[in-house]
Amino acid sequence: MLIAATVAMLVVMALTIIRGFLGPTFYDRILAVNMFGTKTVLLISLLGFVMGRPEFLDIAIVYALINFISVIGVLRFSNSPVFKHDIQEKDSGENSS
Amino acid sequence: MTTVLGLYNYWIVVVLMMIGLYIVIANGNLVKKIIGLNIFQTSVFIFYISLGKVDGGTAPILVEGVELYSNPLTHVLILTAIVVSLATTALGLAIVVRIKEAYGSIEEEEIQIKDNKEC
Amino acid sequence: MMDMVIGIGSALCLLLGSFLCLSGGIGIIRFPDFYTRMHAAGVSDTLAASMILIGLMLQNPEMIVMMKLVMILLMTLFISPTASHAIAKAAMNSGLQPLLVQAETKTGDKSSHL
Amino acid sequence: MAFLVCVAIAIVRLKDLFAVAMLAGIYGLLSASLFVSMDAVDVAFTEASVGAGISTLLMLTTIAMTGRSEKTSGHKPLLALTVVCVTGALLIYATLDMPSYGDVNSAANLHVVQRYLNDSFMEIGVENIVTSVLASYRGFDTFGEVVVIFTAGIGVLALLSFSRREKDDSEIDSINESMHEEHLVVRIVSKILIPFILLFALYVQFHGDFGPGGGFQAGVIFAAAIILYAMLFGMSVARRVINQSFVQLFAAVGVLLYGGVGVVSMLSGGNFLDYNVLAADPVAGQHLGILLIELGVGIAVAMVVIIIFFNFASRIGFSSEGDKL
Repeated sequence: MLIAATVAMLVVMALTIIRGFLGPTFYDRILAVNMFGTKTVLLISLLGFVMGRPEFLDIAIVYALINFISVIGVLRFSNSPVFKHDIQEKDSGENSS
Repeated sequence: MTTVLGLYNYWIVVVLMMIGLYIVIANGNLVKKIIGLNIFQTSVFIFYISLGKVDGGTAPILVEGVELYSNPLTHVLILTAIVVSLATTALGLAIVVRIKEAYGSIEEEEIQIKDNKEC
Repeated sequence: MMDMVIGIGSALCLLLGSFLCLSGGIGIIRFPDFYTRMHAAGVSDTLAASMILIGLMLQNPEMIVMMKLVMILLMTLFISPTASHAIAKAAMNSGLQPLLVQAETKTGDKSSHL
Repeated sequence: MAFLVCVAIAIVRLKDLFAVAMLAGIYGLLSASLFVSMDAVDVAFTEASVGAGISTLLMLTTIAMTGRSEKTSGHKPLLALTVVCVTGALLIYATLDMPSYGDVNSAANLHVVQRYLNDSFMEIGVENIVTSVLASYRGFDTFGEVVVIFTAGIGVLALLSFSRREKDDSEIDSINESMHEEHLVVRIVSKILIPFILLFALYVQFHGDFGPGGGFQAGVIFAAAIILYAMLFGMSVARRVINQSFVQLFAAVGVLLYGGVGVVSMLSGGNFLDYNVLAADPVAGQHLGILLIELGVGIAVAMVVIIIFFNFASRIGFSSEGDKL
């Protein structure tokens, strides 16, 4: 059962990475990174149980925290003028297409 | 078949290393060069860790009833290397920022053109 | 008897969690615009994560492991909605319109032209 | 594994630097989970906090300052491609001689490692062999690494810290304030989370003897908590809470604590960084020594990362000001 869940996690991670590649806007990419982080947390807790070393859970906690921090950081810096400008350009490009 | 499976990790490492090297050589953008350098570093990390992996072993934290552990020495080397890589990345990025302020660009070619003009 | 019930329960939780995760993953690929993808990711993240973590909790008798799992669960429950909220808000502020609104404004423009 | 290659190739292909930085984040997470699956718990710990967290943030700050899009370069990549391919072919040829993955009898696993695995618990009494090797057997190396990190911190300080104008700060503040009105939910959640993160950093610091963790990781996590605070509440508020000169002082204190332990052990009759003489019982001495130098490492790393981040982030306001002019 654990193995099945691990495989499912890997598949979902692959799907998320695909979204990260394609992601037309960069919010899609941020979303992909965020979801990827959550899935990694789950994957690592599962791996810890599969290998029979539950000490690995510490790493999962770190992941959860770091993931949050990096998402917030991304959003914080995406507010800077350089990005704002680019988003607008991109948006208009998308609308016209 | 066994050789393929046994060497798979090293091949991935080599491919990653090639990609990193390619980015460093072929891209003009300095930030991207630093990212390439990071990829290169990571490939070396993975190489060391896969050297230290032992079949059937577990993480090198002693528990009762387990005999076989992975190699702790490579882990130590890489652990410090990762933190140092953070420091070098930060330093590199700081230099990039200063270059941007001095030249107004972080593209290699534009910087060269400006340098030539000044000479 | 008790063991068997717990085993079945954890297996069920894990399966349900994996299923939700997979559906979320498919959703994030297949949905047409950013906000719907956001929905897929957010919903599957929270529920699937808690399902899998509960499944793991049921499997484990030790106290400290249990504590850590509870901590991870609390953190995901705190963090993932907050992050989703922040992303959605940032996207909205930057002027990214949902697909439906885009379509409406387009048709509106057309009708006014006609 | 194949994931990693895909992400790396995508990084090559994408021109948008912002997307590249995001993918670099994913790449960090991915390599960390790879490390977990290869039993390198401590390494995964470090890579998770460093590769996925801090370095992505630094890249983003840099990109925010230097502009987002990348221009296509004129020169041909063909030469580079050939060089890279030749190198790769040579390396792959070299791997044919390598011991296969997971081999117990490979050269790397035979020499000094057996001694570490068998005797370290007797000599040092620490369950986590990585910690004991890091802090005790290879204490010199680690001291060197800490000094390198400290030097990098000084370098960043030297490159970025000058000409910080106070009046810019107030302007940035007003921008920040207007922005933070919108981030109410995130702010409150972070307020709840930050104490937990700090507590967890301390746990990692002192639990390093028994599980994955130690000074390096704890330092980075601690710094991450403070970075989170600085991002959400504005740079100048954070600078008021965490005094810069205090941070710089403590970065030095961390390194000196490490060196000081070495000197003390030398003065009390042993070699440099020989902890056996620190207490009556050698094992207790080792414990004390490891605890102290891990603390030194933790303090130094945390403070250096904070210095680096603060200097980058306070530069953002400065350079965007410059762009306007």
